[in-house]
Amino acid sequence: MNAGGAEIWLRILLVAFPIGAVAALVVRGALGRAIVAAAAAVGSAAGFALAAMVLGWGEPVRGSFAFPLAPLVFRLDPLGAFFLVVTAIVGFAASLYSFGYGAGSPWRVLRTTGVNLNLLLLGLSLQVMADSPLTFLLVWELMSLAAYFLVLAEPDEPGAVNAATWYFGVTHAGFAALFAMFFLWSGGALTASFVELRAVPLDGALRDAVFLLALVGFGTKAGIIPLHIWLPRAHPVAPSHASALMSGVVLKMGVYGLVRVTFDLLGSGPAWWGMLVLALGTVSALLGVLYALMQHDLKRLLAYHSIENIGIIFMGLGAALLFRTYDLPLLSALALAAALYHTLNHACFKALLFLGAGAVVRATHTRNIEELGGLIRRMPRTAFAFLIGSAAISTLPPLNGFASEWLLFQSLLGGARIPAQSVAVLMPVGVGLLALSSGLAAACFVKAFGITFLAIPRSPHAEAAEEAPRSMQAGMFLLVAACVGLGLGPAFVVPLLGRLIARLPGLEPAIGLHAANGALTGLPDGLGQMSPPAVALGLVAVAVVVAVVLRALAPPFRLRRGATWGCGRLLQTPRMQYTATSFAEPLRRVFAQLYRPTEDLTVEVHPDSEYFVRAIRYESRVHPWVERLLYQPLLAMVRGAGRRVRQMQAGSVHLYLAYMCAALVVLLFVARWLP
Amino acid sequence: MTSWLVELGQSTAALLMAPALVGLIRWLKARLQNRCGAPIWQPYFELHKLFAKEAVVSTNASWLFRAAPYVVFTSTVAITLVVPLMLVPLPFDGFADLLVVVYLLLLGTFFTALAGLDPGSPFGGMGSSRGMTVAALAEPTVAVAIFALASGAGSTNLGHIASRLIASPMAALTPGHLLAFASLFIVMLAEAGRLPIDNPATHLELTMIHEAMVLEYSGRYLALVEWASAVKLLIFFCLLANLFVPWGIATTVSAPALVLAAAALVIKLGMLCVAVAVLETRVAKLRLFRVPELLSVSFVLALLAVTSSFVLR
Amino acid sequence: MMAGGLFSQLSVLGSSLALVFGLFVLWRRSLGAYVSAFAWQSGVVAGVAAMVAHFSGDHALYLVAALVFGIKAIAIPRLLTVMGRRFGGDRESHPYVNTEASVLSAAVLVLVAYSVTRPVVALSQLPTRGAIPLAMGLTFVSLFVVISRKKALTQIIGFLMLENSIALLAVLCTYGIPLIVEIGVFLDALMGFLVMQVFVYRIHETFESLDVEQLRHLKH
Amino acid sequence: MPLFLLLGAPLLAAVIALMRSRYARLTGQVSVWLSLVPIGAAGYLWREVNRGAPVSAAGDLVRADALSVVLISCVSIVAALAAWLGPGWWGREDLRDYQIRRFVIFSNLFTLTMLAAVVSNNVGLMWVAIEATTIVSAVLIPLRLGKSSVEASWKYLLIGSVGIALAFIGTVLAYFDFVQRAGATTQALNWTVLVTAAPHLHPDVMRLAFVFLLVGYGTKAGLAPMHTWLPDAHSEAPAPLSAMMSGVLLAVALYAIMRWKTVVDLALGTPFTNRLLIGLGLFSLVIAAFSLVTQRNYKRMLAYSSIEHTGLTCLGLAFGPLGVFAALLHLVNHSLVKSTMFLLSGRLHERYGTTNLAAVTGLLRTMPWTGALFAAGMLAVIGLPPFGLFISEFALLRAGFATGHRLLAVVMLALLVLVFVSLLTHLNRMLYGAGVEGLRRGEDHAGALVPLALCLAVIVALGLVIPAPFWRLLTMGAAVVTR
Repeated sequence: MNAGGAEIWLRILLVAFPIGAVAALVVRGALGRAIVAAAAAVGSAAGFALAAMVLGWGEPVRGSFAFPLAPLVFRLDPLGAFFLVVTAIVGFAASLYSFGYGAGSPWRVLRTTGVNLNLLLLGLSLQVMADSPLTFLLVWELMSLAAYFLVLAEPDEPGAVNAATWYFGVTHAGFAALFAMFFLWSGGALTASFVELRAVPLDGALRDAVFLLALVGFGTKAGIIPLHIWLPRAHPVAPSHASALMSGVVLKMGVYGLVRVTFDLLGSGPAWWGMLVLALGTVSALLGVLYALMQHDLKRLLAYHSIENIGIIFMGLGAALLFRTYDLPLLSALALAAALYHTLNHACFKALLFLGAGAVVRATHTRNIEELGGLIRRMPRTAFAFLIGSAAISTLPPLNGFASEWLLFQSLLGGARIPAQSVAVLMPVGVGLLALSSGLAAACFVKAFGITFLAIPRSPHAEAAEEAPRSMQAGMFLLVAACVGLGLGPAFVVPLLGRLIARLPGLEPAIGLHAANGALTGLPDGLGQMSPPAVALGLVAVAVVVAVVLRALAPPFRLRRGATWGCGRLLQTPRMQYTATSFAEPLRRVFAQLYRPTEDLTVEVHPDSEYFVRAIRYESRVHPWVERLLYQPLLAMVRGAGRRVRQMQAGSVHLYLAYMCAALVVLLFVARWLP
Repeated sequence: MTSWLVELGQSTAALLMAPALVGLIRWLKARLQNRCGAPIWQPYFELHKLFAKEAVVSTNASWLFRAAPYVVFTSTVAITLVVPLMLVPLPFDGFADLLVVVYLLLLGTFFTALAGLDPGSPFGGMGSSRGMTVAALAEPTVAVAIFALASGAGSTNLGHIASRLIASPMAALTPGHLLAFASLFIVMLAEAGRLPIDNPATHLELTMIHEAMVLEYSGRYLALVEWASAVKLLIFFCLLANLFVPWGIATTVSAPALVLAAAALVIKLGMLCVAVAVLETRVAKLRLFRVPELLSVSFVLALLAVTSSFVLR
Repeated sequence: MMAGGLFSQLSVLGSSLALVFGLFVLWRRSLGAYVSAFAWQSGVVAGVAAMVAHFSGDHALYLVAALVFGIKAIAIPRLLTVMGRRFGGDRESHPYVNTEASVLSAAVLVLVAYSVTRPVVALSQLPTRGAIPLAMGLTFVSLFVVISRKKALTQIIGFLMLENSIALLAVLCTYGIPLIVEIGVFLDALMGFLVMQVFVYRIHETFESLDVEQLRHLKH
Repeated sequence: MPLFLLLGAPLLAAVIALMRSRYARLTGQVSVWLSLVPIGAAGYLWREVNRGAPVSAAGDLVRADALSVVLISCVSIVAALAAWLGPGWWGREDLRDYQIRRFVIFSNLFTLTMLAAVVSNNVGLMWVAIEATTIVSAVLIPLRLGKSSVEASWKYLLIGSVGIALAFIGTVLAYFDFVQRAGATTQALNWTVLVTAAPHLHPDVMRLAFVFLLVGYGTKAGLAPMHTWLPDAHSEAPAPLSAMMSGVLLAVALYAIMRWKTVVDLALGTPFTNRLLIGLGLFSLVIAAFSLVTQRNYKRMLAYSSIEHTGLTCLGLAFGPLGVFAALLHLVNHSLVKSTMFLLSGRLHERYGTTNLAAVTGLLRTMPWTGALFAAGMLAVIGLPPFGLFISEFALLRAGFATGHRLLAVVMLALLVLVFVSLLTHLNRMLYGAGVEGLRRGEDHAGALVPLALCLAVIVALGLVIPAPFWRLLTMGAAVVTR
């Protein structure tokens, strides 16, 4: 290890997580939880310090360990450090949260969760440092393994095992794709570091193959549609702080990988690369939020929103690739910065939302929001945190979600500068769909927050709910602070991103991504400017003025509590309230073409006349048709092949001997004209 | 320094002028329907009455229900600080651009919708559901219209857009510009809750959107909400007026220029009021599930606007 | 030279006889016939070995001939007839391939053997080389027997014929492989036969028949 | 001397069991202790060979070079494991004394034959030994007499014997070629002599010979389409025996193929053998992968996975020096893990009384430790880190890419994913769930698990670091094959 200062932090990081893992195995009870949480927190903090040093001082930190086949090589450069920051923030919050969350859950669950939480954090921290294919793939698989066991932490949960299997299967397929990618690239050589890959000359077809394999491999990890199938299954069943990590950080490793490979190592490519990524991103963003709207399972809803936000990030990456192809480095840098910034922001607010959802689930023992309601009075702090998270993910200023999407809008608006008009006209479509998805996200979170926290409890569970313990609140409010801070401070973050992007080949002009006196500028040469702090300040100022004026001029304020009016209804019961389903109904109708819902309506009429209806039963289900069209046929095909192959083993020894002789004769003749 | 004063002055003026706009439209509609109609100042009387009345709040409602009106009012009023009314460029221009304006409006809608859900009345839920649907479906049009404006003017800041147009007035007549105007006009109808999307006058349970969301409000809360929606209408009018036909708007802080600008603004707003009033008397309210069709039309218009601006470049 | 000519003719004659006894199994049905055919075949193989020993002057081969004769022509047929008396009842009534087809395919197999062994014949300078394809043919034919016949005992006989053919091949190609290996091979053959015999009894007591056709419960 | 210890110990154990018709348990324990002797001998040989000199005795009739030592270590360790968990040590209520005795005798003979196969320098005797393995193991399969076990053993015996007979034809042809070149000598079938003469051998005949040898030994190694006996035999045999068969018998057969590959390569260059090996290896991989998709029997599942790994090893042998090294590493890993898995599956069978996958649920509840080890072993089998098989499969595929078999390597990756998914699905179905009604919970004689846990620990260790001497041994072994 070089760079004395950073070395210590790295050592702490490498020691703390394993300690936590071991402690989880041996120490029971509150003490055990405390040690595990503390170890995870310390490790994350160390990670943050390390990343901060590398980001500040730009010099990569190196290290290597002996290993079979080739030494494991680690190297933390600013790009990796940025993702290490993401890991550290969410990891720290999640580990604080885990202390209170674990109280009352059985020892087996605690053990699995504790061990794998620490291992996952370790894996995530090492992933962004891995500097050779072997290292990268090894850590990748270990990380997936830890996440797999986190999904399996409560195997008796319905669907948990199935979800875990899906998760690991798809992830492993992605691993295979990455394996093929790296070794097609290096021609089978165990390259000592990624930098060597950069030097390898690739001809067109092979480069395209490498790019596509990278897209598939990292896409499965990031969960872009249509490779998302595991995500809405796996994330809900994991313990909530684990879901927060998986949704907030693990997905981002896909983003990291894609940035590392396509921007750092592979170099500029044809235009269709960018368009493909942009298209995938757009589709994921839109379908993700549309399916989220249809969910009643709070955590499932959040999982689908992860797909949406990953889609937004991929839109940024795609735009960046396009701009780089058309040699618009500054715009490319802007789009990339937007994507990276959104990565960080999404990590914060999505983790916050998952932690909040976890608090709700822990208090009410149900994930179905149709059974919730009125929690804002019973768990006010959680409600506030969740509200902030919802506002952030709905891209409301002055929170962080808005800041990054603003940058993305700006870069897409810059798409007007693309010389090829046929490509340029795609940009406004992207802009429109991005806006649509953000609007739908707002609608979805009005539903999520409103039905869960507002109005009257819809079930005894919700009535019996209690506020989450302090440690969990601490975890949540840390992230609230992060959301607000990142929302107000893009002027501080963007130049940082500019510096680290400027280190990528061909994007040196990114150093020009500056932010003049607190105002966030789309580009040095115009294209819009805004200042989140100023906006926030303006809002506060106006609020103060309004308050003062009202106090001064308006007549004294009188308030009376009464029953809900509701156009003069007398009695109010929970069943009269709007449900999540009815809330989403208009949008379900509007987008029926996309949902392809399955509907069946049965009307039971009076025997005498069909005008007297006795009962009407209406059932409608929205099943993601991507699965119907893609995965079910695939599975059916494989199963069929399996059955056909098993026919070979028909049981007759004569047949078997016949196989042998056939093989013999065939090989004898093959051997004749084989060189 | 004086420009700062102008800035604050004009937004205060806007704040005070907004109810009159609503009153004017009502009066015009009444005249068009051969009624004598209430005076233009009626909305002020209503606001005064509401401020004086005591507020009744549902026992189910939480702090959010009571905070929402202030949030909505504040965010809406804050917008007036950057909307060009009489003078460009404004000192606040650099702080917020068109996107900020749009998303601040979304912030208002977001909280209104939450407030609609809070008392637990079915009408509130219905209203917020529909309100969010319309708002979400309006977003893409707005964004693409902004794209058209920005790619024309090279910036998303309102001041720049306006001053660019002033620099080359004929650019206001390019097809892209006109198409964008049309699309944004439709969006205005949707966002400000005018016919044919929503009927501000109705309290017929099954047709209302915005009114359903704020059904449970009374007293000062209702006053703030109503006022905020009036200001919202004004903001949209100003955007339509001064981003697309910024003729007559003052570019220098001088008394004659400002007077001229004020006059121009009043004229433009008046024309828009007439347009809205005529429209609202001519068309009937759309069924809720026809609204998306209208909005998709506006989206297509906006896309055409952009593409034409590409083709013509 | 005369002796060489006679030698090669005798070897060809011997191996073709062995092949004929192999084909014999294809069109007879009763176990007894099979056993005698096998016994005769083993006798012929022993004879060929002895002849090669005589002409080549490699006296180790006399021992091999004696072993073949003792074990394969006398001992094993004895045991087989004992079993035959016990299970003689079930004949090879319905083989997978009927007699005509069997004989035809046997002919084809012999042709295949000719084409396969071409390089060997081409390389060899021994007077016995003309017989090598016949031995290989016998190999294929006995494989065919093992594949196409249903009864466990028939399969055993097919397997024993396979070993005969290999012994014949070894003798004809190389005048016998090193003695120690030869002995090991014989031990294996004997043990293998004994174990197979044990299994025949087991099959009979668990399945009440020697029809291997029934042994198809293990699938997939 | 060590070579004689190696062969003597199992022989002695067998003889003792043969002599003492009573006290079967005692003889079992004796054989357990005696099974440690070959391990020691293997260690000694290892040290000798790493010094650089192959050990030979009895007039160069038995000889141990690096390649042999790799196999010797595997065989002796797995044999010891099998003896430890065999019926001799932990008394089984369900086994009669004569059965225990038979097991002790024949399992030791089995070990003996396998060891003999890998130390005999004479390819003829190697053939004899491998043929003998078929016979002795076939006797042992129907230890508990039953329809299916008899059926399995008959198929195994017949197919195995016929196949191995073909291998003998190959041997004869090679010998014939040699004789044509160098005249008849008793040393002719000695591998060392063959190798020195190999470059002058006649290509066409060697092609012919290698095809016979490949089909013959491939039958024993379980290469498709000659694999058909393997799932039956491995699933019907008593657990310790299936452990030995799946763990090392396949490896021994592959060893024979490797030996002959060396000779043939010297005669006519590597491409020929490589193409044949790739063909059979890939076919085995395909068959195994798709057979695993809808498998209903967990012992057959393990058996098919053995076929899969044999196929992988076979492909590795075709991937040049890198590949051969990886193949040897994979061979060792697979021997350890697969024997462990079969021994564990024996415990499952004891408890659940069935080999039906669907009937086994809630394993982690029913037998926590066995379940945990089974899970770990299965994760190792599907090639996850930190287990050794991750490294060896990594090296294998990497060698594939390095030797320019890009498409092939990609196909292999796809098939491995298929195997991964199917095995994971089956494993999860077994591990979790409510468990079977009225089934006793907890472990009986958990001490038996210690060596298995040790075995898995070794595999993990091999996944994290390959000790220098082991590395050296493997490199030398690879050098033997690719000289």
